[in-house]
Amino acid sequence: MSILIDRNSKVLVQGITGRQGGFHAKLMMEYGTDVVGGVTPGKGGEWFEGKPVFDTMRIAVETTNADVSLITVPARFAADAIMEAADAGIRLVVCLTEHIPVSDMMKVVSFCARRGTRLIGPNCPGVMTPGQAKVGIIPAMVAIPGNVGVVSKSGTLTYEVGFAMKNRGIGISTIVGIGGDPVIGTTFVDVLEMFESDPATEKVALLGEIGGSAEIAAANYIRNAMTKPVAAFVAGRSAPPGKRMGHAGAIVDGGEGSADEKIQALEAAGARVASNPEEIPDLLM
Amino acid sequence: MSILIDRNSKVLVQGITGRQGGFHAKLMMEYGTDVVGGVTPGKGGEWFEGKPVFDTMRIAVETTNADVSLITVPARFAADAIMEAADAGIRLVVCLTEHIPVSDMMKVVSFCARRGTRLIGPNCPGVMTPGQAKVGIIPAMVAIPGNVGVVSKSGTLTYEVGFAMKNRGIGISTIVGIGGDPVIGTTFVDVLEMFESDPATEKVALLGEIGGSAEIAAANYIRNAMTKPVAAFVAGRSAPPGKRMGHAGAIVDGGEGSADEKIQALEAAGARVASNPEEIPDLLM
Amino acid sequence: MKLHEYQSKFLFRDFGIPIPEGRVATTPEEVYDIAKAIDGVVVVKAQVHVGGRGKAGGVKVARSAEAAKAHGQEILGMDIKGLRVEKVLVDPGADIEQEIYLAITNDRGVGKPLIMASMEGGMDIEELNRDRPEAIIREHVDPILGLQDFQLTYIVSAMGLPRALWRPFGKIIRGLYECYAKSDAELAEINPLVITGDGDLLAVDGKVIIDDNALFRQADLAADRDTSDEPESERKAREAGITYIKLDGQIGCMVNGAGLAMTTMDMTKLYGEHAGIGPANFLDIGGGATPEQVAAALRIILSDSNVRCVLFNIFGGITRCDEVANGILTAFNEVNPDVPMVIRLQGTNAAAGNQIIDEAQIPNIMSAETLTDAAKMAVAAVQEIA
Amino acid sequence: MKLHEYQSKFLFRDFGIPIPEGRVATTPEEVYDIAKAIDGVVVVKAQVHVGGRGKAGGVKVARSAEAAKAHGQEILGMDIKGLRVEKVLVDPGADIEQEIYLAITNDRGVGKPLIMASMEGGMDIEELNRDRPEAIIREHVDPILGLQDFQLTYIVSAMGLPRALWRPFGKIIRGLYECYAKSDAELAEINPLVITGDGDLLAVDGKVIIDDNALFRQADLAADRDTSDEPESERKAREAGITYIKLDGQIGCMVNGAGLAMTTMDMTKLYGEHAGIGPANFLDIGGGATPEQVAAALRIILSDSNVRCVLFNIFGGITRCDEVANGILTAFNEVNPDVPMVIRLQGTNAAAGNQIIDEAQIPNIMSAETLTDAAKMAVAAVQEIA
Repeated sequence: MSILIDRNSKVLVQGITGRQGGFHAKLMMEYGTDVVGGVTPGKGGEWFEGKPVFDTMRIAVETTNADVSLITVPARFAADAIMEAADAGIRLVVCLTEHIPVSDMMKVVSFCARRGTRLIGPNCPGVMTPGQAKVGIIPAMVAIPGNVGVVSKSGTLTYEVGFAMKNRGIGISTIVGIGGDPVIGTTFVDVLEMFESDPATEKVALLGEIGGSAEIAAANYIRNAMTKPVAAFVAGRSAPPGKRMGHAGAIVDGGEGSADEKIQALEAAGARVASNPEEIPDLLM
Repeated sequence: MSILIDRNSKVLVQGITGRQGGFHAKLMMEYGTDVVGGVTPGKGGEWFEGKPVFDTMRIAVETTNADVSLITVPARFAADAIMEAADAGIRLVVCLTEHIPVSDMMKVVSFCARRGTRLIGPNCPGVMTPGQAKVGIIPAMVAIPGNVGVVSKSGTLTYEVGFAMKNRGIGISTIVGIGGDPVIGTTFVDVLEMFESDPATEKVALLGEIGGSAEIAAANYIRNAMTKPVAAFVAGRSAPPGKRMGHAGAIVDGGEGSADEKIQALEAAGARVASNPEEIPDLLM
Repeated sequence: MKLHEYQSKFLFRDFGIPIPEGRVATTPEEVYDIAKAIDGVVVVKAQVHVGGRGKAGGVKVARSAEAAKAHGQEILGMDIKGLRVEKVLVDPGADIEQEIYLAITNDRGVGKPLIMASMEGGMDIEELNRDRPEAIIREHVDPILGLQDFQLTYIVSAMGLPRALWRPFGKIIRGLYECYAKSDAELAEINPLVITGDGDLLAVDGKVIIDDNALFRQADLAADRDTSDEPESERKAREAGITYIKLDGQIGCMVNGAGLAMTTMDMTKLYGEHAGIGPANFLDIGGGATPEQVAAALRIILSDSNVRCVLFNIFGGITRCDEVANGILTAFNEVNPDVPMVIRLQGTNAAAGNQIIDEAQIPNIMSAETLTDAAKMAVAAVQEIA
Repeated sequence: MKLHEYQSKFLFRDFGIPIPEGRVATTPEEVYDIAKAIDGVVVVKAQVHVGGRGKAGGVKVARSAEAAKAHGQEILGMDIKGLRVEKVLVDPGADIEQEIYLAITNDRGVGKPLIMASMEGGMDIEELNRDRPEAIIREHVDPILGLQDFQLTYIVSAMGLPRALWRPFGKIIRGLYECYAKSDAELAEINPLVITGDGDLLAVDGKVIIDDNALFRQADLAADRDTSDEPESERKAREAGITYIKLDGQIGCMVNGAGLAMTTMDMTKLYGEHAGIGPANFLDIGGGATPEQVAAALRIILSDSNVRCVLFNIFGGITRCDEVANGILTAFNEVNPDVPMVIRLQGTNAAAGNQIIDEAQIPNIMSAETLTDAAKMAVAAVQEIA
């Protein structure tokens, strides 16, 4: 078992004929993910690595019965692509695209919620259930199957931690990269809830960063409702206030969203917080 | 028992300080309806017949715990008033206002559905559960309590039929005037479903008219799911095509929505259709 | 409120939809001038609010300005289904490769805007819908969210439009949706939307109907209203705030409430049809029925020379029938009608109301208790006169 | 992207919000001319992207054009928190009866626009939020539906605004929401929104921040971007597509990925703070890490004269570390850095990558296995130099 995706997930790639879309679609297929096709408006009827390309998600879903979609289209088309997936009845949409305007995302998140579609991202590395399937760009080599759920706002930091765990023989149930944008489809709390009720997950690693208050909400959830142990790291203790640290959401604003306040909240909630991400495997032993 | 409203319904009147709103609020109170207050922006803090007037529905609902609202404001403010009621958590909104643009109503109906608010109307006479409560302008004298549910697109025609029933000793469980506009919150089928599962209703009278296909949908529901007998009348057999007969929705358009096609569908579904509304009491005996 | 073809197309142009560069003429000389300026094949099209103007001879092609003028002479002033042609649109002829249908309308059933598109344009859409409904692509729009780009892709892909036209056609759909939404239209239709020999798109004919209830916020459109095809009596009624529709029968109807008014019409037909007798009009007098309103309505009804009898059917609810009866008598004194009247009052204080009518003992006025009786009495009154 | 006060207010004006009729000056003479034209009390306000300009002497009131010119002389060219004042806004003085706060911002937590309004304007909103949060009325807007009229009524009623001002203030809220939505703003703030002695409303100070990710569709606003307060190095990095933020420390950081870049900074501080050592910058080199990008990033890092050591932390995922190592060496040959380098490669083919670095035997280049080791080595290298 796992959360969000497994070997039975049928995945469509929106933008599959694009450079990035095609590259990662191939890696996903190599990993064993059941990529059933792709969508590029105007290229319906073509083929990609033996899989059909469709003009629209509606026809793609009707034809393939896909339940998961990966968005790899450029920022100015991404909001429309996500809504198209939700409108077509997709259960889980993973959006890699970065630089989507926040006003677009506010509409999209509201739309997905109304349609009952789970959106991961945008600006995220995706989801991987090691040994079963991956949807996104997480490298295959960063994780082995196991019982730790990983949820993170960032990409390479997650790979670091996953890889460090792997080197210590610690496996992962599912990795969820929720993305570092200010408005995202799925929050820490959403994923913690899934891990809490996932029989395959026994412990959780949470990788946060400065900006917003999602880690504070996570701390409240951990304190009030979580029975599984949580190890955490919060990036950005050395970041100056008022500056956006790469991720659109990583900014300490008006004294809110600092790493220290998040670390304190997580510790007070009973999470074990590492000051160095290389300590995470120790905290999970 | 009854559907939609009963003596325990707590009712707010939006536009209570207006001429029409105040007039009917008083009649509703005389009938025994629990009118708990009203709303008129800018008149919060005033009183109407011993009931408080509020600036906003949010404060009015918080203060009075009202669950029903009656909209009596002019057409250009009505869409906003309905959404305000839905946003404030009102369960049942009854909208008397006529001449609301259809584009407003499409948004409003979609909004109410999302909020789980039941909207009756617009351009309708309202709802009455004889002997218990009335919300709207249906005259008290047109009905006595009983076991026939009445649902209708029109006002005075309903009064006629209710009054004719009363004169024959036939009582009514609830009268629902759904209104004759093209886009309305509650359709014949919605009300038939409520009557079908209402223990207080044993028979149903349906008063339709030309335009749209709501009576056809009702016929389908009657055929497929209704166990209680239905007597019906459809107004407009003598109406010419392409002309709007008073109600915004009462128009035979492109050969669709004629009285004859509706009558045939209802008869085929097992409803007893009167050619003269004065026969309705006979069909209910 | 219906817009003429030329009004519809000029409105489309405001929303970026390509239309032929035609102009409107009210005289044959203007037709000549416009055709001369176009300098090529032109189409002269009658601007009237009825269908089938082509079959009625209201649309003609001309290969010279002189021929266009002659067509103008013929069409201007022509009577098409009872309407006089006051204006013609003179458009350059289009090089038609294919005709597409595109329309946006309110779908009453689901309460959402509905886009309909078909590669089989040009013909009557109702006919197409009956014969080959699968040839029409249908797409609903979320009324709050509005039209999304992915819906455009779905439409062009599903209808089988050549890919080279996806972008320009998508822009036309978006333009038409903006037009529909911003103009509070009930219908915005392009039929045909033409693919020309050069592969361009052109809205060759158009039809827009505006929601009357939204005219308060559509001042520009309301100002362009053409009421020339509205019967004089309906215009007067509209201005007096009374809903009146002229019909062909002999029994004038004055009723409070639209549903009851239709029902009253139906009853006169139910009992009079065998003798060729039926309703002369629809009339909803509305709520109050004051003497002034009754008098105004009565004058409108009597302005129809076919009327042989007037049937009043008033349900007194909040209003009391005795008050209504007094109002009616006051109005009678003012208007002095010379046809028989049947008055039926029901509801609150009906007995008192009927008594007032009876006691007034005005010749030619009868009171009835039931609607059935009233309709039968009105039919009989018409028969007596005949 | 932050707008200056004057840009914000001129934008507000486009959306119907009343602002003082001031103008911008870049010389004391212009200040004089504007003040002369206003002919009354004026306020001369420094236009810089920092808070607290008033306390720093960047805002002055003048009762004559001559006094205004003198203030202009003083403020133009002034240094406020490291930023040089290039422009001043000269506004007529307002007759202030009461100060209101009004702002619209993205509420990240719920993913919706949030309107905040308070009768206690003028002061710092964060302070008010801390001390008297109940004095701020908060209203979320449905991002799809947009702002509704009933929400305006709720806001004015809840904040206790005098009823005579409900309509004009409601129009200002609507204008500000349109401004926020149409401009893709993250923040649109009026503070204070003044009630004048005459009972008029006036946006006396304003602040707008535009979402950088939306600048592609905000061409007009993007064209007005004032980059004068952006450090040269950050501007160059932005133009090269690299995210770089200059900090105060000594260890230059070159990392792939924003989260890992922050973490790398944190590690240098974790192990260096006791000796006053920390990160010199945030730098996310992005996905590929081609030799060209590495060289460009290296030049930007080394343009900071505080840098005593550069720490590379690259996680090779899809990209292989041996390729990255070769890229780094190529870049080194080009840039020829003269400070010590610590290179830590992890992930795919890390061993091979580290071997390439080691075998190159470039003086001053060390390879590290873990991030912890790398951070400690970089701190040690800075200490050695010092």
